[in-house]
Amino acid sequence: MQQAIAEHVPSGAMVLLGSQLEQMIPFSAGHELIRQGRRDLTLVGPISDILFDQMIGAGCVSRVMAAWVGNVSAGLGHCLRRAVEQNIPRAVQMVDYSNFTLALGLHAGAMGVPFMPTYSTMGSDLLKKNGNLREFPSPVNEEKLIAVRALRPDVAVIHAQRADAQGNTHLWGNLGVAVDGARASRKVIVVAEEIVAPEIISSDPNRTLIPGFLVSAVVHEPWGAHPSPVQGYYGRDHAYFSQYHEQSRKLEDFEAWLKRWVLGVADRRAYVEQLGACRSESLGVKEHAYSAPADFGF
Amino acid sequence: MQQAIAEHVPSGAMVLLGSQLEQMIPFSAGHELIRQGRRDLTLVGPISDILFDQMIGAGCVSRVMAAWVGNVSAGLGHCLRRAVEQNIPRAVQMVDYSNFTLALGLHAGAMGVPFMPTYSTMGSDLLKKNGNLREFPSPVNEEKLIAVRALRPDVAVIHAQRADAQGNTHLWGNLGVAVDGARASRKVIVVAEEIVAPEIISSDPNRTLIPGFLVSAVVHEPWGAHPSPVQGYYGRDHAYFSQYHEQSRKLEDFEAWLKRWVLGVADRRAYVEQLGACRSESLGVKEHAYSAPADFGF
Amino acid sequence: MPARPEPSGLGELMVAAASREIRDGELVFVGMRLPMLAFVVAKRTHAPGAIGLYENGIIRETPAAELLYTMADPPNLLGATFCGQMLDVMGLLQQGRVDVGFLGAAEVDRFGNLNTTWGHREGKITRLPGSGGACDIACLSRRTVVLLEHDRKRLVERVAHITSPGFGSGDGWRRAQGLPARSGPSAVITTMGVLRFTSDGEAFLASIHPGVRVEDVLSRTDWTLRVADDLTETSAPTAAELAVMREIDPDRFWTKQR
Amino acid sequence: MPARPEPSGLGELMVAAASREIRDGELVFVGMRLPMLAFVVAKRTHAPGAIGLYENGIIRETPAAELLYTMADPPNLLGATFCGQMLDVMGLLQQGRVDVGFLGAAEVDRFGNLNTTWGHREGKITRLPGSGGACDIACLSRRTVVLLEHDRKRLVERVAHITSPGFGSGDGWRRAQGLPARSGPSAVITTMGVLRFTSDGEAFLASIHPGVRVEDVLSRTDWTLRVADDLTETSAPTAAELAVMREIDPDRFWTKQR
Repeated sequence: MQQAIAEHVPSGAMVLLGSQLEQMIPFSAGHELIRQGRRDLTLVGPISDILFDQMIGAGCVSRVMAAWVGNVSAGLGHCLRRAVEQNIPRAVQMVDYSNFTLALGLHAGAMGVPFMPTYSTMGSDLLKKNGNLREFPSPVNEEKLIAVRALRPDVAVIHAQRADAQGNTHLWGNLGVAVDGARASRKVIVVAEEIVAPEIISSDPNRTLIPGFLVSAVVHEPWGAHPSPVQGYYGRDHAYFSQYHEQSRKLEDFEAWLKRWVLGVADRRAYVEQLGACRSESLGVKEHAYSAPADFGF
Repeated sequence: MQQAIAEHVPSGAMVLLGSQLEQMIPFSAGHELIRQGRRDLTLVGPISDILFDQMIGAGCVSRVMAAWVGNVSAGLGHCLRRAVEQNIPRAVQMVDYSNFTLALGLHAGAMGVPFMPTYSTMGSDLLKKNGNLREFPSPVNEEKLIAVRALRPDVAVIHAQRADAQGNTHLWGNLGVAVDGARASRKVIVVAEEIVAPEIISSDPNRTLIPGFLVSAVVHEPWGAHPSPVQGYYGRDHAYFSQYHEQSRKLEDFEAWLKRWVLGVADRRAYVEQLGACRSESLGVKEHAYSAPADFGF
Repeated sequence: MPARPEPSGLGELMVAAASREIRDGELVFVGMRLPMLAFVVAKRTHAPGAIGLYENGIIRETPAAELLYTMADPPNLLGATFCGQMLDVMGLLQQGRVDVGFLGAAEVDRFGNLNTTWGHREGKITRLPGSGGACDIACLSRRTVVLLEHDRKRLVERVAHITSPGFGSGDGWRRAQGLPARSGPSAVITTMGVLRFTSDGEAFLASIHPGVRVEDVLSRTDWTLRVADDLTETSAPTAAELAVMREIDPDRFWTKQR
Repeated sequence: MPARPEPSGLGELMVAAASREIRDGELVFVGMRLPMLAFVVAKRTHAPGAIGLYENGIIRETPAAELLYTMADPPNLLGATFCGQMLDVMGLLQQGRVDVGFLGAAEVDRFGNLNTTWGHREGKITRLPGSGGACDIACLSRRTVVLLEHDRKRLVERVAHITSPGFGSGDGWRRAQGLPARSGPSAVITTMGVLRFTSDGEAFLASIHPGVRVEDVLSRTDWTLRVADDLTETSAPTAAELAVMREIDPDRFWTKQR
């Protein structure tokens, strides 16, 4: 992970994180960005369940292009509020989207066109304030529509269940904006719970959502998404989200939290050790539920 | 099948067939439309590997909206030529698309917007002659783009490997325009090789490409796609396509072919019996190749 | 399932009221938080045929077996009918197929416009989480149901920022913006009652919760709230509704909050 | 692999020439018919790192193990890297990621424009199958390679109908239409030779097949075809290239046709 982040994500980069919403959030990548002291990042994502809040609190971020930033089960993001309301630790510019319009921006990028049309955001102040949303007359009828400008992040970090060494990636569960996000981005870092043989991937080509030729780096990082869930690998650590909510309310508490869980740990392995065996055991899969096979034979 | 076609596909309807290109072409549905004597159909599909040619030859069709109509492994479609060049058995209007622009028309329909933007067909005579392709200025930059008008077929007939009784459908292999085609259409008829328990479908929700609430009828029709292939069920009957090419060259030969393989058989079961056990055996799966499981447990 | 259910709390009353906004067989765009529980209650009581769409890309015909803290919790994926991309479900929404969508809000105004982006406290601007899918649902679903706490700071004459459009400034406004004909706010379920909307898009008090007085509702609303001539009392959760809530959420994670 | 391969036919020569238009590591949009075989030859000889995209939604890093009559034949799905929707691969094409695309044609003209829609025979209009993905590939891939029979009726001064745009009427035409800067015809492989294009978009004879005379090429071309000063002879298929073709297509289904 250190190497992938060092090579592919410079300060000032536009980075897509959290493409699968509350599932498979690449916390380990975000924490490595904090440890490597990145600055002036533009964070892109539909919703962010505390990772953006942590990176904002750590001072890595100068701009956020998102639909929702906070703590999904607990509420507000305290670091976001401090940054936007009091410029602590630094000012952050908010470019407010809705989930759909953010997804359409990435879809336009993935399809190689300058925009996508929609009816959403009409009459809202998102439309008034976000320069990447613009009203225009439909070229095929009398309606007016909203053009969502294409988004092309510099890097997308996608957490997935499994990938092969070339980066051909199997992803399942709710996909959010991961597929378009990977294609729209100039580089893709895949963080996988498991690295598998190419034969596993090609045994089910319909589950390959990111072809390897789009991928710049593949990182094998078990538990890399904790405290968010990875279907089939571990559940959501609800208590961790509530604890973060309390421990980020005051600035000094957040700084202590950051030292304890990010700056004070060398890498994900150390993080998982600190989490403790019984915590990770309690989050592990209790009952497997395997997909019915599909036959690709002839 | 008789009932589904009788209830949902009247003469004059706009019907999407062959959404997965050379895989899983719903021949049994097309042949039932011929037997029930439909007229003035508008056929929609990216490419058609002899099914459109057969329906045109049978006189069911007044308009074709497609990118390619013929016989993929053998060449031209003789019935298409007779219809367009000599109005035999009747005139057919051709609305020429490219594969991409047809797919974008269905995508616009599926997304609920009046058009989709593209750079394709610029400078081509498809753009000049197809009224559903129109140049317009990009609302977000100085470029010009092509607007592909949304397509909303009355009915999509989709052949699939398996579905449950509610029409929740598992589809794998190359998907072509099946997903957008089903969503863009007002009604969907699913023709499945197997009807399975809902638990099979929900064991792998990522393979559900058509949710049941979009489906008007589910038809259990083994071998319903012959002579086209169904991955995991049977292969492509190359000889059948070559034979059709020869037997449709002359009008009287085509009429004999039509009587033998369509009008002269009551339903798909009778068709398969006529095909013969050794033919179907030779097309059956010789070596199964099952997908690696995905764990949806927690 | 307790024989004599303990008296229901306000949260349970709101969840029950929300679940009744779902009709059997409808396509429901299920929002974050309380609505996730309301959908399960509806599915397991009066609306077994309802289908749930989640903005992260999930479609469910069966309710999740366990409490959901977020819509991407593993129990919401296991046994789902469909898992795919956000655009898959947003496309169905934009096609006009979704009957009802649920939203939370920090502020709602006289015409049902919602603000979840910029708040204010002691004259200072405060930052809220933002739209999420709320703006999309408010624009594109046929009916929209909002849940929030009843308080002068939250039920305001005019929201400072329209995150999710309601009826704007009243009659005809949505069409003038270009929004779909069949769309707009249907109900606002607060901690004191249920507001509905007149044909000209203004909110009025349609029912009050048991034990709440109309004058208290009016005094805790920032504008002169109209009251229905046929004002009713919000009916309390049934034993069946409570049984589902307490089975799924025994610790009252969602229903205790208010 | 035969020790002494029998002399190669014209079809084999064209497939070999087509395969050499693929460079190692490139993204290749593989068209119907002969190009499917050319891709396999390239993969198994000089371009093991090439990746094949198929308009029906398939992406392959490994060549199919058996002869393909169509790109959706079961052997092309088994062991594929990716199977998805047409828009998945067309989106990658429109992004400008595809290095080279292969096309067949009924007619090609002086500026590399293709017609596969409307033909003419004895003065009568004839209907051809149409574009398929050809127009998209011709518009959007960086280089385009065309294969067809060499004949005055097929290599015409000006195609009657532009199904797939080449360089239109010459220099600057593609940009004026709005087509991507880095795109356009790269080679036309016929039964007599290989045509390439000048910077102003006009075709010229770059190489002739063994045993073919230049005057015959010119007499069977409908316009005054320019000839390269450094005209070369198309190099015959290597033993390795022939071995792959004859292993995959022992009955010469594709290579016998011409």
